[in-house]
Amino acid sequence: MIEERLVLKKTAIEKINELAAALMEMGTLIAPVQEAVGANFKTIENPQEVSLDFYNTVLSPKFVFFPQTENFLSYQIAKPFTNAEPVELAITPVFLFGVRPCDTRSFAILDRHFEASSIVDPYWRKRRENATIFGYAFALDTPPDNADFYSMLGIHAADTEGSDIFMVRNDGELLLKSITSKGEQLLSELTLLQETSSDDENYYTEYLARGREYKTRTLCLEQETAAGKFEEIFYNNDFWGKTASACLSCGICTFVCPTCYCFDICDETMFKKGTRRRVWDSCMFTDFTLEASGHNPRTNVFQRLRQKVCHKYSYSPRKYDVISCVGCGRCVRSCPVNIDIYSIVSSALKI
Amino acid sequence: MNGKSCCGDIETAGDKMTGFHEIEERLKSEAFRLLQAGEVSVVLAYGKGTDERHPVPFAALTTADVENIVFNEHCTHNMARYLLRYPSGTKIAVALKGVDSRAVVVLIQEGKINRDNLVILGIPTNSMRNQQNGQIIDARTTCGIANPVLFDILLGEEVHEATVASPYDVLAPYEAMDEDARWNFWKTELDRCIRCYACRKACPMCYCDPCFIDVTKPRWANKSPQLAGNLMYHLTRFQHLAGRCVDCGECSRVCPVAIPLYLFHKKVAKDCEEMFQQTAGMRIEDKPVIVDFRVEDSDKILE
Amino acid sequence: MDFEPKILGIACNWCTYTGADLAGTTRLKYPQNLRVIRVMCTSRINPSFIIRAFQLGADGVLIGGCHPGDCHYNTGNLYARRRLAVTKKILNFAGLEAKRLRVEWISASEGNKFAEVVREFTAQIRNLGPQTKFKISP
Amino acid sequence: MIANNPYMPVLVEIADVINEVDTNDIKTFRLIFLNREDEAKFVYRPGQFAELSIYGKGESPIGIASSPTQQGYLEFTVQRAGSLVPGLVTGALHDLGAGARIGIRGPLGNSWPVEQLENKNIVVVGGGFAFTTLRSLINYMLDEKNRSRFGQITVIYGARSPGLLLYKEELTAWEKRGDINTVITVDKGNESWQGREGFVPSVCKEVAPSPDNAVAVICGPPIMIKFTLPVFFDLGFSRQNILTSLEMRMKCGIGKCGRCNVGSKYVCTDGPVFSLAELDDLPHDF
Repeated sequence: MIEERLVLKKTAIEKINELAAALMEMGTLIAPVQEAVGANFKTIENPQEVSLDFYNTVLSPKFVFFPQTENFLSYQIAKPFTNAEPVELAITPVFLFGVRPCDTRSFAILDRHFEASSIVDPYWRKRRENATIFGYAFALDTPPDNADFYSMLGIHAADTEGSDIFMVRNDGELLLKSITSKGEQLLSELTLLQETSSDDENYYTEYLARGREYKTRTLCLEQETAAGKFEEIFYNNDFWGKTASACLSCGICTFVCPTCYCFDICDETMFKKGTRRRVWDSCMFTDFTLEASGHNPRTNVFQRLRQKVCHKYSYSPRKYDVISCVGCGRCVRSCPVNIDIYSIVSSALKI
Repeated sequence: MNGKSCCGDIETAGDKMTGFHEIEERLKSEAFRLLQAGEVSVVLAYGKGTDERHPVPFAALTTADVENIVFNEHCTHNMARYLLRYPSGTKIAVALKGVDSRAVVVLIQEGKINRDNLVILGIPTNSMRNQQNGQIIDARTTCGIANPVLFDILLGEEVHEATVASPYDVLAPYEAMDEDARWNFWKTELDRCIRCYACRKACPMCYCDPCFIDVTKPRWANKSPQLAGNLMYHLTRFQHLAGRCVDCGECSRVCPVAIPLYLFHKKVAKDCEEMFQQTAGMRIEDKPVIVDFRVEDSDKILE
Repeated sequence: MDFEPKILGIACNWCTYTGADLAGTTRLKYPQNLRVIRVMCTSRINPSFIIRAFQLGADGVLIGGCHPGDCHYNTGNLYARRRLAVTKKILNFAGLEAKRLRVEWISASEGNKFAEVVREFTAQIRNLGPQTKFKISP
Repeated sequence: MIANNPYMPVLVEIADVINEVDTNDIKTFRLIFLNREDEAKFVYRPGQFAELSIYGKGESPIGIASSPTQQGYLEFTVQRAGSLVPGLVTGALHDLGAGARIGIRGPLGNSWPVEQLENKNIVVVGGGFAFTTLRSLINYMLDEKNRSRFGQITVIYGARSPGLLLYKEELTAWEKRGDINTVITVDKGNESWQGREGFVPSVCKEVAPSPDNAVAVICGPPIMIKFTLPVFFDLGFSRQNILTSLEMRMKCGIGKCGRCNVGSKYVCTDGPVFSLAELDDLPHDF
């Protein structure tokens, strides 16, 4: 069985900087660093910056595969014709280090969207193919943040799905287990890692089992029920009006969300030179659906919030057979007015 | 501190302030009374959130909703933000802390709301806490005014001690910097902006539709979050808020990348006060300084 | 290489622009670093124009209007005075040298003053050196 | 180099610009591919759209007004947007003349379901500027190779005034043909207008097309749709047999950018053509 071939290695926590340095030799390392606002994923320039002492990052790691701006083509405005050239996507191997299980799940959800139907998004795919993901289990000895609800979405605190290598902390040590063959090969190349004993093996297996028992706030949610429920209450303006009465209609929730993917395509010109690029957009913005005719189907705040929630819990299950929310709690933590999507879902289910 | 607190001791002299619990009770009873008597059709206050630390701005429409109203040290949101959501003519009761009331004063000055349609439930307090970091919100990040400047019903005793002498003290190190150092500071700060526009959406004074930054003709700034566009957005926003910003600090509290916008707003407010001898949002008879002039304004202000 | 400042002039139609004309017709010499945009009144000047000018590479911005009290529209320049004062403070707090923005009241008959101001301002900007902070590199 | 990048436009040249209306804000652009390979790849069906792009301004999704039976060129009829929202692309396009080059990305979206329409009687109802992809469908059906595949064709087309009717020469040609019943109406005529006056819904009532083995294809401004649909329900058309084309703000056109999301559908890939029955299943959010 494949199971037998999987590799488990380890390193001391104080030596992750050496691991970071080794990865930087092999490609681009993107890992959590502590900033004034909290932890965030950054392209590492100094291996000392890497820190695994965080709960979760403020911004989600989706930007690694879906950057806030992605250049499509560049052009030079000229007479008689403006010429355009595609912008090449410079590709180096990327190591995405320290991703929490809910976020690794988000990549799989976005895969379904960006690689859906007959049209594959080439930028997403190229960036995905070039990345090796180091998943990182949540700490099980401390209680989860109040905002999190990944248990509701069937994600465990030590869920290995979506990782190439999965990391578990054991006191002063970090265990690294290969999940895919890509991860396995990388682990064998990283010679600075130590071999593990059967105790480590047992600890790892037990940690995964304990991770299944570890619960954030949760409720029983069937994908089908949720999708049906939100279809049913779509026209319940009373509910949506109340839900959105505090919403400011800013874009934070969608920008920090690991599964929000809406974007705009803009031509940005300066001194006759320009770039056509895609830029994150948000369904919470007023002009998101403003048509050239002046018609805007979503002029009210509640319509936009409804779109966001229904998109995640109803439209996505219907289209891609998956709820596009991972319960990472980022939108709840970042919301200026403390709107809680978990409460919206739970009160919707009670209607 | 005779009210209930969920975050340990308060280091300011807040003990003379009416307790949060008491204010909450009075807020509830006033809301109930106003709604029952039909004096207002909505009460804007705070409601229960995920936990005590995360209350939600809440609109009570019926007496049954009143049960949900809370007030504690984390109810930092500026409820003036929500006033313009209701059709003009709606009778609204709104819970306002000191600085929030200044925002309402500006909105009245600008003819956006009618004083006659408002019942202001004033809340004197100097012990609010930032939800993100738990710190006391005082004159270091806001104007620090504890007592509402405009109210119909006061829900507690007026508070008279200030923790920091002037709301502009915090500017000193930045004003002392030379231009290059200040540019480097703001460049680093504004470079982080991801243009989620939470600052303008949380701002009680930002009500333009469409906002200048969303306009496509002329396109003032690119949509992608690069320094040039961020600079255009923020500097123009500071200009648009000059003489109107009441220094409630909400823009900085909501920023997901922690840009200290309040510093800039404070600086502009301070300059406006010095140049035009008027503080924003103190008296409804005033006119915001930027839409006003005096023939005897000195040309010195241009130097 | 010698630094030749690029200066944007924004002149009000009724006073400063006519003053500039007068400076031209009376053959007064002033530096060629100024490029003038005519607006109907100084109160037409959106502060974003000034930020934009610096972003597009202006080393200095010179704004000229009627003397207070002489505005063709009675009060336009009085509003503009307050507004531009704030703009100047904002630019300066952001880290731009305050001297790079100058507002002058120059009437239609003050061709001499116009030439003098342009000379003085150009020299001042030349001393300050190129404006690189706001400028967007192409 | 990304091969077959769906975000990359190909170049076309404007061969001709036809001013369609007397208000000068609707023009038809005839486009010719600069590259033969691009042309060979651009295989489309009536009802599809494409993203026209002008570098420096952006992209705009526009319905294809020509029919695939018309070889060698593409036609797009474009209204200059700008009364409420400044139309950057359409404005720039209107300023271009023959010889200019623009980019095109497509064909995109589904199409009028021509296989489904075979052997059926077709009632085409159009109002104002929304006639473009209907014209594509009509010309497709009228092509001599295709005409026998369809039953009776009835076209009811209305505009606010005679000067606002699109494709005037073609309309005249259709009126002369025996294999298509063309009914043209204007809300208000002028001195030289000899034809019919009246709103589209009431004209539909007069013409009273039979619902037997028939499909109605309706496109027009929302107000026209609102009053025309009841007429067709009264005539006995079922919701499955009424087709329309949705308008929604779009950017990518390939189901990625999320902008045109309505319910579980993306208007750009699952639409823009929907039957009323399909629209009933979607939340009314468009």
